Amino acid sequence: MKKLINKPEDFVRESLEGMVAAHPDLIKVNFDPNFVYRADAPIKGKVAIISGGGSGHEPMHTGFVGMGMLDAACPGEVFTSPTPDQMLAAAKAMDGGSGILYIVKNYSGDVMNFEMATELAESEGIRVLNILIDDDVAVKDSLYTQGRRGVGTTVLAEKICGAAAEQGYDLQQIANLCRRVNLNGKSMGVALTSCTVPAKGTPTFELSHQEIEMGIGIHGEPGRERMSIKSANEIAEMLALSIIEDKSYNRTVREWDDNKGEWVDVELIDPAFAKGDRVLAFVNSMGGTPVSELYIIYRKLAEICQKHGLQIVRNLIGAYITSLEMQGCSITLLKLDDEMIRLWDAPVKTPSWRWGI
Amino acid sequence: MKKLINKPEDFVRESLEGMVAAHPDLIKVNFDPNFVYRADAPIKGKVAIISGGGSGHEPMHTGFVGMGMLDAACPGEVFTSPTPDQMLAAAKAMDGGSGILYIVKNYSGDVMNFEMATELAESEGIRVLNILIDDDVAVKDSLYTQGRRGVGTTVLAEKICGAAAEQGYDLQQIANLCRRVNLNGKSMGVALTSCTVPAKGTPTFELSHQEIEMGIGIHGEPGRERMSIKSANEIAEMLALSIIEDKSYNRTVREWDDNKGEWVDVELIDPAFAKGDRVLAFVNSMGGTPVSELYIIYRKLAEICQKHGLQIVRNLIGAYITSLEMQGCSITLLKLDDEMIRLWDAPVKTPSWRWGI
Amino acid sequence: MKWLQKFATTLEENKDYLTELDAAIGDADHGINMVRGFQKVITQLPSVADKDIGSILKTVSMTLISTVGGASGPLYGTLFLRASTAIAGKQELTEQDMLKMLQAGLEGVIGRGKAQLGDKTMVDALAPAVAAFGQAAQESKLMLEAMQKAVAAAEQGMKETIPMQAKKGRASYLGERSVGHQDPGATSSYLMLKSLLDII
Amino acid sequence: MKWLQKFATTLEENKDYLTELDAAIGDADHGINMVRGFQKVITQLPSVADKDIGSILKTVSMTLISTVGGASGPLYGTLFLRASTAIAGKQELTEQDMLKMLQAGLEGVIGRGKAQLGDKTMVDALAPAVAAFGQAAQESKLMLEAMQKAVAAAEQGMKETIPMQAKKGRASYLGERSVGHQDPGATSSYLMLKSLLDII
Ligand SMILES: Nc1ncnc2c1ncn2[C@@H]1O[C@H](COP(=O)(O)OP(=O)(O)O)[C@@H](O)[C@H]1O
Ligand SMILES: Nc1ncnc2c1ncn2[C@@H]1O[C@H](COP(=O)(O)OP(=O)(O)O)[C@@H](O)[C@H]1O
Ligand SMILES: [Mg+2]
Ligand SMILES: [Mg+2]
Ligand SMILES: [Mg+2]
Ligand SMILES: [Mg+2]
Repeated sequence: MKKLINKPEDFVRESLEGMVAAHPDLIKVNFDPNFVYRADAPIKGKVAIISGGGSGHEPMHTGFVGMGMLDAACPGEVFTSPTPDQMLAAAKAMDGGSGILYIVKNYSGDVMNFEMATELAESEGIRVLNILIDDDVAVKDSLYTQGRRGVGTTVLAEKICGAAAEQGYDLQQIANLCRRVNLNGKSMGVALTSCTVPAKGTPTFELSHQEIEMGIGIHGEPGRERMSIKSANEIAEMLALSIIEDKSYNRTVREWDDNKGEWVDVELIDPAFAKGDRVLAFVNSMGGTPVSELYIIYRKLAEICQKHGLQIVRNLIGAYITSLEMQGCSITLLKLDDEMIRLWDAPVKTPSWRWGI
Repeated sequence: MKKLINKPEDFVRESLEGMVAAHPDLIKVNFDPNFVYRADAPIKGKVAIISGGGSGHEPMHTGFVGMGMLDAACPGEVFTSPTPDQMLAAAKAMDGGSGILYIVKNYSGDVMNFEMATELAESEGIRVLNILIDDDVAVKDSLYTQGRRGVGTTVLAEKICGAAAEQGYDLQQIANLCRRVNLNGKSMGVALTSCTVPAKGTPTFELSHQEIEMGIGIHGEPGRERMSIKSANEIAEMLALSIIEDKSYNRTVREWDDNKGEWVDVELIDPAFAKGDRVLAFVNSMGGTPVSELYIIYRKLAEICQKHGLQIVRNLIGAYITSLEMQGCSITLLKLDDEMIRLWDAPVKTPSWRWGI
Repeated sequence: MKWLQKFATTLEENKDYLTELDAAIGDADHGINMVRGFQKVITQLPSVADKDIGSILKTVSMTLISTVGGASGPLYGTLFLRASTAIAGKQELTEQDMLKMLQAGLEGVIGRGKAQLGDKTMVDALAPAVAAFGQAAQESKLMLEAMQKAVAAAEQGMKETIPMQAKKGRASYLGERSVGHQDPGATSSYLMLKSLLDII
Repeated sequence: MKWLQKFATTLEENKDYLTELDAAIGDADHGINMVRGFQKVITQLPSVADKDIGSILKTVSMTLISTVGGASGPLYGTLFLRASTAIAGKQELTEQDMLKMLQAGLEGVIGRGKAQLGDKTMVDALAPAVAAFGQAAQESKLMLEAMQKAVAAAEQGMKETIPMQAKKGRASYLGERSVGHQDPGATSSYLMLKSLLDII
């Protein structure tokens, strides 16, 4: 294993220390339990957006803490969900009296830990809603399983909901918006190489020089299918078509009902993409792929979208949700409406994402 | 070789096509000869800043074309200097009547090609100055050799000079500023892995799992020394101390004298860093290293700077000047003055760098 | 409690094994997660050494919840939480206490994780073990023998996860590709019960 | 001109070899650069086939300057530019013409690149070759023999770059680590002269 680290067990803490040393104007860090939060929080009257998950996906989530995006992020160990005490402590520290939205990626660990945190927060009198992101079309047969994973759409939801919170939306409005972003966003990714978890020290999976792993998640977990290496155009096409041709998707998720004070099952349906849709096209590096290659993917993606009558009105290209140093990319398409576009364009100022200010 | 590309010979062109498809509001591309330029150029009365070099260092330079930074960038083949016809065509297209500054990294190829372009531009009545960037302290014994390479300081010079041009500085002022930035900036880099040039298809050098290459440039060329793997703290220390303890550096460079209309030899001296200096600390990914690791390097760098009495007043952390997918990082320290700080903070809006607008 | 000490050691010994199992169908951290949690547990034990079993298990639960993370953190955390409530105040456990404790723990895992038998999770090791222990207890078997049956059932259940297709947890994303691999969580659950047997 | 055709083929055959030489002390593109340039040259040749040698070399020069890039682009470009001027208008070359042409080309390379003998560059192959040709021409040797001497001197000069420490070009950044490797530019220069000899 060759990485710019000291001891594997210090990876998360030292990375956070470096981060706060670099951006003291934007963020602060609390250790034990770990969470990164806006330097100017809590903000009275503003809904706080909190996310979190395993580390190793940087800049998501810690790099997105700041004005116009997240109020706090709870980093777990590498690829391991953070714990309820982190989420609870962050909620307490960020609460400006208007409640908390937890944005949760759909992994059993994240879901269960955020559920426990939600129950704990509610019992302490903090109003919390939580919305699951489950946008990975590589996962099939969800009816009796864990359902789809949360991947690229998470980044877009955090940007859009963060802007909404900044503009004074209330908790229920933001939760509804977040759910809408999730339902309209779909993603899929491919790995050219594995990544190496620092504590493990060896690659999570082995790929030969001729193989790629199609339909991977963001934790180095194996994908849907291993196949021989393909050209960028073929890869872009496989990813894009899996997304565009994905049928509308039904599943039942648990959401906290803060009127009833209990978990309720909610049935949700993703619409399929249709001709004429305006979309945001997001080409994401898995960490080790340079932007020059992402543009080659984007080139083909733009062509495919046009052929399918999807109008790309916004795009995002870069390393936003990664698997350590893995080579590969993911594509996310999000169907936009006017409100989402307005919120997308709103200013943001975080360690890893800044515009308009 | 596993990359998100189609044919190696189409790498540069397709990447440019994707880039302009993604950012039509910011940039345009001219093919044959290739150059990327600001969508709103030429701007009457504004000095145009043009840079260029081999491809494979993205986002530098093409990703830095736009408001507040470069007017045009000339991309060569991967790791191969662009040609004079590209530079000349870009100069002609960008000339707003106030002249052109070529920012040139000190590699024999870049230098010779930009020299030819300068001569050609002058013969066509365009006023051109050119400033060399030679900031890599890994290169020793420069007196009778090519001198130091141009690396990280290039990025900082492009940002600062771009802001100056935007604010109406004249050509001679900007050239002086660019020279000052170069004299005050020093860099050094390390590779954990090699990169693979698409047209070659195999890694440029072989490093075992236990080895790193210290003092590398940005073209996958071998470095100053191969050594066994080190911790992030040790690496940060080797890089930072090489920079901080570097003595003042003398060399003679050729600059174009546009009064005399000929090349003149100019003697330049880098000052060494001194206690009390205000610096910009730049931790750069070579392409394949994720930002989480860069923060671990930054953490140690901040500690070292403090110990040496250097006050970090600005920083930049991310992948800005890369060697394709190489893992590793470089550190650049730039001694700042008030004018540089003001220009650094000025708004910028390019495909890969945006703030303040 | 010697059991926790023993389990912590066993986890340490099986850290790479559990992680390798997780690498095949998950994200290669199960061994790392469990060891991190139980190392912390070990450091906390002295401060509760004189407490009743329920209190000790409550401390274990809280420690696991706040240090393990991932899926196994809340699951094992809930398991120990419910177990602690089931035997609150006890200083020693009869066979019936043990059964109540195991049942409560299992219910906690199912309540939190919503997994059913056959979903290829730790439930596939835990549920048969609890059933076997219950059966033995009903037949008035003594602790040692009942626990032997439970561990045998857990081992059997753990092995039966190999041909299963995962329906819960990270392995479920693999669909059919999860078939042919033993579930890491079922394995750590088996090791937990085995450690308990070893110190009886 | 058959020479250019021959050289283009030779470069094609030695593309990987030149690139490997450049990988050792440079950036692994010299073969790729040269082949890119001379392939373009080949496609341009038909359009100037009926022109004098000077015009043809001028076209070669312009093509190299705008397609090779790197260090070798301006250097070979300048070499052919100066060579073309030296023999402007000629349809055939005497030994003296050839000498003038080679001398002019060499001067161009030195003027552009500022390299001296011993700096481990193409100059180390070109300069001895031009000198040997000049010597032979002075002794009234015929073209074939003079060129044989030149190529032998180029080969010798090329080999002598191996123990040198680079002072110019990318290899100079390596300092002492550049010792022990043959210079790629000197190698392509030798191949260029060798191709010329082969078609005489
Ligand atoms: N919903 C669930 N119910 C029961 N057990 C589960 C569930 N989800 C996951 N598990 C168990 O957790 C184990 C994985 O734990 P671990 O690797 O520590 O967490 P993660 O999957 O978050 O990385 C699986 O092998 C499985 O036995
Ligand atoms: N200043 C110089 N003068 C003469 N030859 C040079 C000079 N700089 C480089 N060269 C030659 O150019 C060769 C490298 O060419 P090439 O690899 O195509 O360009 P680059 O170094 O830009 O990648 C070297 O082997 C050397 O012979
Ligand atoms: Mg995990
Ligand atoms: Mg080159
Ligand atoms: Mg796991
Ligand atoms: Mg080269």
